[in-house]
Amino acid sequence: MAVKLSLKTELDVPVEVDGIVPSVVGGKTLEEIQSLEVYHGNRVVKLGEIFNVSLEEGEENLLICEGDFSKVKWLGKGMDGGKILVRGNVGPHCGAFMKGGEITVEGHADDYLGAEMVEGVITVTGNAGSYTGAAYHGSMNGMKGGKILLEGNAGSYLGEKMKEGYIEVRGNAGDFVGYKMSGGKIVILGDSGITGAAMKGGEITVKGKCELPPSLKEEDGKYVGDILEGGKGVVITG
Amino acid sequence: MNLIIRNGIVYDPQNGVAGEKMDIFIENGTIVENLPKDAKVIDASGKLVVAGGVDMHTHIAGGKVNTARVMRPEDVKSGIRRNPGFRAESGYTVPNSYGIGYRYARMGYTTAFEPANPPISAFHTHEELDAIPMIDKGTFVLSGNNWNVMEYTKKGDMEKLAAYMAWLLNRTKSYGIKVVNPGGIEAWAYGKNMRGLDDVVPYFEVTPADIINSLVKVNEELSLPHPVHLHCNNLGVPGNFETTLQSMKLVEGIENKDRPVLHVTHVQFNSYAGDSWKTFSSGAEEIARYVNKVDNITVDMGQPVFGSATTMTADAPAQFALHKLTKAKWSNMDVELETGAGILPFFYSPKNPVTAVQWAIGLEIGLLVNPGKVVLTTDHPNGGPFTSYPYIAAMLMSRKKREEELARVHKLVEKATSLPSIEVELTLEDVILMTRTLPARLLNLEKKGHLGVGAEGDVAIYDFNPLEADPSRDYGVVEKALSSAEVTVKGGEVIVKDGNLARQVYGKTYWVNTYTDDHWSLIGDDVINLFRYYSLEFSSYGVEEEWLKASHPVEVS
Amino acid sequence: MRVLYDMKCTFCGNVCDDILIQIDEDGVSTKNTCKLGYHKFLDHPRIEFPQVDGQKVSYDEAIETAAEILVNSKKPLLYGWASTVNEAIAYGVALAEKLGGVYDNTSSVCHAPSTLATQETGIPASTLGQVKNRADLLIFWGCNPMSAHPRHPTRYSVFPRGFFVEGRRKRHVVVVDVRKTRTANIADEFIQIPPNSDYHIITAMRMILAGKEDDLPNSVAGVPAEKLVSLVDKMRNARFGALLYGLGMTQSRGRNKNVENAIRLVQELNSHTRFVIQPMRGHFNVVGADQVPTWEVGFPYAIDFSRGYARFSPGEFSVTEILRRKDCDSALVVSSDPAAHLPARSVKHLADIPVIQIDPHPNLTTRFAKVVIPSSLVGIEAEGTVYRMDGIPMRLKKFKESEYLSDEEILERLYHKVVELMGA
Amino acid sequence: MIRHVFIARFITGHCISQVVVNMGLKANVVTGRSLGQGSYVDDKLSKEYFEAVSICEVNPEDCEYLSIEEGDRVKITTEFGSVVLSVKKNKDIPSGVVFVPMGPYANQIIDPETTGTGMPQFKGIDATIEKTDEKVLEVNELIENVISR
Repeated sequence: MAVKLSLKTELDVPVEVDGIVPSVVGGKTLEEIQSLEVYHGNRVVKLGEIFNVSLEEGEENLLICEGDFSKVKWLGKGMDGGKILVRGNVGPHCGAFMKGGEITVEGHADDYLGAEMVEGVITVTGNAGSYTGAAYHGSMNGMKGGKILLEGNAGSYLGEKMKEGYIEVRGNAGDFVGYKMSGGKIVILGDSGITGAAMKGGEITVKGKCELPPSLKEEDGKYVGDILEGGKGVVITG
Repeated sequence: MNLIIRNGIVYDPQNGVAGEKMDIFIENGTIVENLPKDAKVIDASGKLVVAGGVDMHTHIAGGKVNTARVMRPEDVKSGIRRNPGFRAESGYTVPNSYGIGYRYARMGYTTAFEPANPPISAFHTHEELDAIPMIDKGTFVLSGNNWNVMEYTKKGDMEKLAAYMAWLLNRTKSYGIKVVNPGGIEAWAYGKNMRGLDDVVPYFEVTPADIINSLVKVNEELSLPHPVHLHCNNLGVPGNFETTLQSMKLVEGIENKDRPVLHVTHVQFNSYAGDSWKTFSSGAEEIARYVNKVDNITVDMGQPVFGSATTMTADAPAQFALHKLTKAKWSNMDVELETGAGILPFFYSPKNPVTAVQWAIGLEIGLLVNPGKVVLTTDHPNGGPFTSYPYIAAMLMSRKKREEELARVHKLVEKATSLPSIEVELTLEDVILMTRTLPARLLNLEKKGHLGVGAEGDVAIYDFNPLEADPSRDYGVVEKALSSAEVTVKGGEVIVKDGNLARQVYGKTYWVNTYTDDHWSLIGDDVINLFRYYSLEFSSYGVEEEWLKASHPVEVS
Repeated sequence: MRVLYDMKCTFCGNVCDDILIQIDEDGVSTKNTCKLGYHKFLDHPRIEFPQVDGQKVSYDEAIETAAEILVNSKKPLLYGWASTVNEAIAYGVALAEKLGGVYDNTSSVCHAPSTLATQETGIPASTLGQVKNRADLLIFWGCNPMSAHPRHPTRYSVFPRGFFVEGRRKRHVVVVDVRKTRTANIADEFIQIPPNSDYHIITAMRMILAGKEDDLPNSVAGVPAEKLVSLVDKMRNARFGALLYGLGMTQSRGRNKNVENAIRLVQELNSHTRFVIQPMRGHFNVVGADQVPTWEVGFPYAIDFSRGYARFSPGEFSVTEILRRKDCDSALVVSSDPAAHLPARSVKHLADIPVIQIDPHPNLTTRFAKVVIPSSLVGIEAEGTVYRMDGIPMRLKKFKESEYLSDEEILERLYHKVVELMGA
Repeated sequence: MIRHVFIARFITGHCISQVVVNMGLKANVVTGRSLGQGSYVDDKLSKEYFEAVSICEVNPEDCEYLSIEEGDRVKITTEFGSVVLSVKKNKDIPSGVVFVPMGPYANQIIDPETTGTGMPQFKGIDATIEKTDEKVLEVNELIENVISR
């Protein structure tokens, strides 16, 4: 049985749903799921107070989020398997620290999509905000594995401090793509802003136009650097 | 509230009590001889009862601590605890002010001194000290690179220097004189450092030896309660144990019947032999031998513990050198006419040869120096957080525990230090001495660090029976018990109960008041003159007593 | 007539402490102030009495209404703080923690990118006196102290006689900016750069310092490389240099990365000579508004307490973002005017939620605030502690009696009211 | 050559050359403090504050190009909004750049999205500037407009 959530009413302040992941809701009764706790601003509320919860025919460990979830934060945080399908937009930190499974967003995602994720696949049909696959402030590493696929555009700081894994953006990306990245791959089919700054390793491919800092050095038609970091990162353009 | 702590197993080295079953009476915040009226009884049967811990060197307040918090969100994000009914706490090496107070209280400590107060921003130090609940506090004023100090030293005018220090202690509401890398921080303004005690400070033409000598002299002249608190030159440099020994020898022949005349702090960082990181080894035995031989010097360990640390010190040039070495993020603060600071994160790894040897050197100091002369510290958070004290205590008391640890550290420790062959195991009494009695005696806080009649009602009760548990063998039990006091009593109030916060109190701030108008008539003109070069007006400088939450001046005649 | 010496000015981050104030029957007059400080001490329109929905009420009634609004909110925003004293800020932080709300201060639209940069790489700074006594090279980058901190050049940087630097002639002053500012007019050298080019130009300078100038193109973002080579040479050869930077770096493209790059440049310069970097911070206590929450709860700004402890996330909890996202359901605004200083779309949400304002002066936020609580003027009618731009604590004195409560008193009462309503 | 692309982007895209867009000029807006803004910030409903912040400083050449004189009105439009301001000529502003004092007028054209940093981009904003007959709103009118949006 799949679990389906939809918002009872439009949200005023955001709801934080870390902990509501497929492996937790899977196999539980409707009542059990409804009584799981989430944060609504400074109040701890039951999941069932905010969302209509229903069980539907479908895959085991599938969580369906129906409607505009753009005020729902931390969806799929640290999830370790199963599937989340969002039929609408989703709020910040979706899939952050994810360890496995799949998230599909049929809409737009916000900041910190898949931040510091370790494994798993995130697919977004629309755009994502800033810090996609990036590190949180103070962390040594961003994304450490897995895949993020964006059909639309990415904001700034895409893959900041990325260590391993793969990010593909079909649209454009903002500034500081792969900032301080040390490994992994980023592919951008559209244009990007400042790209490869402070890069230590890994590879970025930009099919459209991109802007490089002067500290990337041209070698055999590629750009290598950041030479100020003694970096061995590669940016491939065109 | 009056209290009776019934049937505890009491250790009180100062009063010669070692493992006696006794009752402790507290009336109006003070330990008394006779059963008080209307007393609440705490049953401490079969449990260790000792005086509240005293930390005489811990970086818990002021600009550099806050800078460390700002630059280390990754640290602040750890150690979160909600504490319903109290304030939240956070951080591992740099907790918030509440976290500092709560953690000391939970560990059975009731007093802590911040050892680095830059005069010009002294009120920031006090604002943070005032924000720390639960414990009594104090701070030492940074003096070893102060222009007035160097100027008077150069002129050999000890009378004026004494007057100036009396004024400075008063203006900054400080408790003692701290000297950090004398002359070296002034040299840092030129990108230089002091490498030997006879190096000459640019412009001021004095040497580190001159500065130490003159400040020790005026410390005695003013009969200050605490010895000069010295962070030696060349901190963190291989071969620096010789500089440390030379610094100690400067006070040969200077005696004070009540206390030592020099306290060399976090001596682990200054006990290195070898001439480079390749030949890095321990100089702890030499240091220990000297300290044990003389009776006018004490030290504290500055013990590193494996894991994350935040290094913060007024020794700005040493911190820049560390930044160059580790490439870690680095903050610096040059403080006009007075001092400086450097802050960077650090990680002590058991697998790293250098940090493993540092760890071993700290323990050598703790084990080889006579327990009456060495205080247990981590130089929090330079060697690691103060919450590691129980771990360190366990290592000092148990060779078996040390052997377990030695099995996981880099093998250079075997070659470069004597730790593996040290058989000494300190007793519980030694550890109580190193964490209560001695630091309280070094601070000359007569009512602290013991449980005799007249002492403050600062008591810690730990849930283990020292007559049954042998720390050498049962180190796990002892470490666990010391980490979380069952009951902590502060000034007669139960602030921790069953290991949990019970009541939020605010302690006093000790400072030394020895300043008189006569002092001002000696130095007033000089001080005012120099204010042309400060960026603030003379009238903006310093801390008024009424600005402190609970001022506790200590008068010195 | 009363003459008061060494009074402190509460306009900008300079916190000049040599102000002379003369009080006679004609009122208050000042000496030693700049134009900004002069205006600060003039009489301005005041919020005359506490109001709820535009109706005059007592302080107690206003505070009670405010407390009820806050306690009934799921995510109250507590914003402002840069123009009040530490003692009031501490109550603000405690209040935010108690309420499970959000604390943010005006640095989030000022020098907060400097904080983000510091989190990444630290910051080698100094007090202003170190600059005054030693700096023979001053670089003002994206800042215009002649208009924003008018006495900075005379008291701390360009003109004063320092112990080791004899005055203006012994200092080389460079201004880097997109426009020729009033500060550029007093400089020895003005380097004009295009808007949004800071990141690349600083990168190029770091390359030059690292001996990699051969890898540079002839010009970087329109600035000839040789000009940058000459600037870096001056920096490397200075005896003691200071890079003083402003919102030109933090508010343009690159924001925190510009600052991080500049800090790295200065860190690297310290292998060659002594160099420090210092943000030119705006409000007289914006530093306190960062420092107080840092020791109280661990972070300087953009802090959410909904989980009962502090969480930091500027993309969610900074004033601009939380309002843009419509994530907060009430706001307490202290000594600030977000309606004037935030992007219009963020202001719109602020106008849509109940707002409590504590301020001496009516401003644009007053136009839609539900509860308006007048406060006394800090440094004139109220005392307290503030931190200068370099973190030096300064104690403000008062020299006038006021019928109004101070920010500290109002917030203390509000805190206790909230505790009373919520229970301990 | 990608490097040329990047340099060219700064030169053509951002400021140096003048690009005509719908009878206006493509320009780059920089907001910031001014002495006037700072002096009257505690008195926001005053005429002086209005006069200090409802202006923009434009290079004389650009004024000539737009056929505007000191005191004329221009409309500045960005992706995020538009605002009408009085013109002050200033030769110290480079051609292609327009300076607007920080405050409610400048904030009509600022993006509230902060790329996750919390800091709006107050400086270096792509905009078009054109001559207009529309009036400059009073501070009150401006804020009412925002509130009632």
